Order: sequence, then C-alpha cells, then structure tokens
Amino acid sequence: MKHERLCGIIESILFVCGDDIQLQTLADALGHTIETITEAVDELEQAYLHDSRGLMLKRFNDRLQLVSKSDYATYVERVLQPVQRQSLSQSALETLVIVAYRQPITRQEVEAIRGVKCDYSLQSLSNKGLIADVGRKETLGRPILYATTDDFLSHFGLRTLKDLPELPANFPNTDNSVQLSMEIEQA
Amino acid sequence: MKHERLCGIIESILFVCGDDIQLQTLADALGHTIETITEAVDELEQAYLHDSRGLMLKRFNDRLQLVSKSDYATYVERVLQPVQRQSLSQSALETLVIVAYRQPITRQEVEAIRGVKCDYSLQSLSNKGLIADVGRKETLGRPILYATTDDFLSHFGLRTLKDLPELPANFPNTDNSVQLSMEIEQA
Amino acid sequence: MAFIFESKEFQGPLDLLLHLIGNAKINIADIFVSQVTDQYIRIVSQSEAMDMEEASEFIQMAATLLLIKSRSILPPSPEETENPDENPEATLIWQLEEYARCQQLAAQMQDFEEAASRLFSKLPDEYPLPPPQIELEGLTLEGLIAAFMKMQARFLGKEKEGLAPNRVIRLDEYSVPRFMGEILRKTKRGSLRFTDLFSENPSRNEVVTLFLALLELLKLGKLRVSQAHSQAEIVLNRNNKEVQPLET
Repeated sequence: MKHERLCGIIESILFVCGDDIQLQTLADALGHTIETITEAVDELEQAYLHDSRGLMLKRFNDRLQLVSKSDYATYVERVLQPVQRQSLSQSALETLVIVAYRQPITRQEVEAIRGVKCDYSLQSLSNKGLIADVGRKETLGRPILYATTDDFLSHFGLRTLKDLPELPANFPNTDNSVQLSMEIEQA
Repeated sequence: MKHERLCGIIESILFVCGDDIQLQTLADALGHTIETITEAVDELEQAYLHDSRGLMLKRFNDRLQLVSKSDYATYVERVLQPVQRQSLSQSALETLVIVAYRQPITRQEVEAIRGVKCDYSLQSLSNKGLIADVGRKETLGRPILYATTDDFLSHFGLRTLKDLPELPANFPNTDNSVQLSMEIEQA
Repeated sequence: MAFIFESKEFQGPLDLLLHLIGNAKINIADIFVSQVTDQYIRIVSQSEAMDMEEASEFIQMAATLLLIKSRSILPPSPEETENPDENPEATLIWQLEEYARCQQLAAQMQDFEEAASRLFSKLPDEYPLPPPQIELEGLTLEGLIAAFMKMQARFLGKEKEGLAPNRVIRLDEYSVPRFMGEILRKTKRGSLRFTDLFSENPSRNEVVTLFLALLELLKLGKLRVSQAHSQAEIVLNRNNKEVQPLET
C-alpha cells in the first residue's frame, strides 16, 4: 500500500460522517490533490475485498460512502432489527427508467412513452431526491426538464450513468415519442 | 488470521449498529461460542492497530463498539469543521486602526473618532481575536477598555506594536475626542 | 374468457395490452390480426367499477383500437397521406414495443435496487467539535493604512464643508445639563411659566430633554413649581433657600 496512513484517515472520516462525502471535500480538508485522494480510495476499495473486512465503498460520481458489505447483509440483519428497505413502486420505477435513459426529459415526453399520466410518479421521485428539475426545454410552454441525481446512482448502487443496463435495441427515441404522442392524442 | 470471515462479519455488524453491542448478542446471532467471538474480536482489534485502518474497538466489560481512531481525530475535525475564511469589512478595519494606535481605548472614544456607532465592529473584531477587553476605565460608568492582541500582531506580520507604521498627520487625537465626548455628556 | 379487470393492477392501457399479448403468446406486431384488441375493448367496456380518473386512459386506448378496426374495414380516404409514420397502427405498435423495453429495463433496475438495498450505511456520529476556526484573509498593513486614509479623508471633507461633526450639533441642541443651566438662568429674574421654556415649534427631543432637566432641578431642590389648579399654568421659581446656584 502506497497511501497507508491516508487510507486510514479517509476510513476514519467516512466512518464518522456516515453520509456520502465528495472527493473534493476530502482533498480540500486533507490538503491533497484529487489524484492522490483517488489513489488512496482505490487502495481502500481494494483492501475491502478481503473476507476479513466487513465494509465496502459505495462510489457514485465524485461521491463516496462507507457501507457494510453486501455479502454479510444477512448476518447484519440477524443481529439488528431488519433494516428497512424502501423499494420503488412499479410505476415509479418505469418513470425513473425513462428519465434515466432519456435525460433531460419533460413530463410530456415521459408520458408519451408510458401512455399514462406521470405527474404523480415524477413528483414522488422528485420528493425522494432521485430526480431533479434541471431547467426548462426551450419549446412551447417551456416545460420542466428532469434528470437523475447522485442519490439515484446511490439508490441503485451505480457508480455512473454508464453503469445502467445496456439499452435494448430500438429503444424509443424521445423526439419520435413526442411526435407519436401528439398523434395519439389527436387521433 | 484464524477467523477471517467472522472478523468481517463482526465489523459489518458493529458498523451498521453504531452503538455498543454485547458479545453474547453476537455469539447468539452468529451461532458461535463466546470464546470464538472473543478470539475474532481480539484479531479484529489487532488488525485495527495498523496505520491503514481508521477504526478502533472500544471494549468495556462484555460490550463492544466500533469507533473512529483517536489518532486521526484532527483530520476528522478538518472535514467536519473546515476553517472559515473571512476578511474584514471597511468599518472593522477603521475601528481596528483606531484601537491599534490609541489603545487602550473605550467604545465611546472609538465612536467619538469614527462618528458612528461601533458596537458591532468592536464585537466582531473581538470575536475574531484581533482585539480584547483589557480592563475598565476608571471613569463614569467604568467603560470597557479595548486593546489589540498578539493575534493582531501575527496577522499583520508585526513583532511589536512599535512596528506599526508611523502615525500619519492629523490622526484624530483620542484625548481631544474624549474631551469632546465628555462635553457631550456633561455639557 | 373470465377476466376480472382491476385497473389498479396495470400501469395503464399499454401494460394491459402487453399482458393480453403475453397471454395470447403472439408478437407485438401481430396485435391487430389477433383477438387481443377485441379482448381489450370487451374488458374495458365490461368493467363497471372503474374510477374515471384512471379509466380515461384505458377508454382512450379502446377508442384508438376501435378507430384502427374501422379503418381496416373502410377503404382509405383519398386525403389520407401514405406516410406510414402517421398511421395509428404503426404508432401503437411502436409505442407497445417502447413500453415493453421500458418494463424490461425496470425489472433489471429492480435487481440493482435490491442489491443496493443490502448495503447498509451508518448514521453520522455525534462528534464533539472544537470551536470553529476562522482564518482571516487579506489583512495587510497597507489595508490598515488605506482604511485610515479613507477615514481621514472623510473627516477632512466634513471640516472643509464646514460641517461640524454630529456630536457638536447635538451638544448645541439638546442636553439635560445645558437645559438645566438655561432654566436656572431664565428663572433668575423671577417666576417663569413652564410653557415659556419651549421654543416655538419644539421637537419631541427638545420637550423630553427639557422635562428631564426640569425634573433634575426639582430633585436637586434648586427649583420650586406651583400650580393654582390642575388645568392651570405650571409656574417655576428659583428655590431661594438654595445657597449655591448651579451657575456662578
């Protein structure tokens, strides 16, 4: 290990914080470059692979969080009250998938694909912090554009959007869908 | 390590738990004897001694808690409480000049020179450790006397107060000001 | 076919159609040559206990299916363009395919969600922190001197304009000791009516200060006041028993 002490320090900080923390915050506070911090974090991640370690790193975008190892989750739940797991409803999940693959996207565009009103599921995803309003589309009515957040990545254990499951062939193109939905509505 | 996996499982449980936990609870949940659990915990404790680890065990009686390593406390503090950078406002600087050249000086005397209320800027300079309360003037109302601190010298790179630049001409004279302010009050 | 329809079981009309296609074991593209569309229309028309809010989307789809059915029976109208993108059959098939992929991805995402939910985090520690550290920046002697120069310029500017500092103005206007002296001077020659103390248009500040001065003189026993009755003028007189007047 090249950055032994730094690994220990980062582990200590992540432990106390509990929450996720930005790499930049660590770099600033510890007076290291992002590169050095990233190297140490990679080492730490590597060390956690060992069976004798009960922790692992959850990395998403430029964020970092210390979590318990998923392999040992059943043991954790044996000792502690079953930790509450919140999963998303089918309709929220469908809406989220569309936003994830077609971001930034408007409500109308999401609805064109799902064929149903999505105000409620967009609102609920927004309240959960999984998606956020990222601006307005420069078109008639200037509708709100939605995109996924860092919390979205964390909720699904993804490091970046590139880790999303590969898009099946012929996945709908949003622009087409809008056009389609207009036709459907006027049909 | 004899109990590698068990060490990892215990670490996982202690991490999620946060609080202290009884050895017996671990033994019951994991289906091991207290002796085996104790052996694993000893191994874990040993492993935490390494610099690359940021955690340590707090053991008391038959209880066990995972805590951050005290050696790294200063780094944790740096992240949780970053140093705040601030600069002084024009009014604070003016007040500071007056205190620096006319110390020890009362608030009334500073106000007589600046012609405006100075409670706020004196308070803020005092909070920043640049000036301090050094006693009371033996006059009506026994007002607080302010003077600059050693921090003041170090911030401005001065060795002693004698290193302050020579007083430019026409600097309002405190004695006069005091006299004026006294007149106001006693006229 | 016994099918009890509960709109809540389906995520909208596309979900129901896909369900029927799945039951019929056909390709999405074969929807119009199968019994699926008829089944759909029958299910929607037979279901009575449908919430209008949710039903509207199902009914709209039924209308689209009916339109498609009627088009297959009637000869195409002459105005109709031959753009395949604009015919409702192609549109619906495309939408169904889109939605089917979306459901497929949603299922994969559910697996991710499940896996991620096995990662437990920990609550932040209640960590005792020292008082916050403040680092002052931009503190230079030059800055200090500049502040001084600015202040001095302001000072000199005021003097040049002949403006006496505020404090001198206040001194001339109202002060309890000054008014005390004035009252004593005015009562030297004999009794004085209280109202005569005030200037023509006294400010609130003047009235209050004068009144305080009067009270102070009464307290010190330097003055007497008398009044014939409660509505009468208050008259002030020097207390002659007082040996040492304030002003000499």
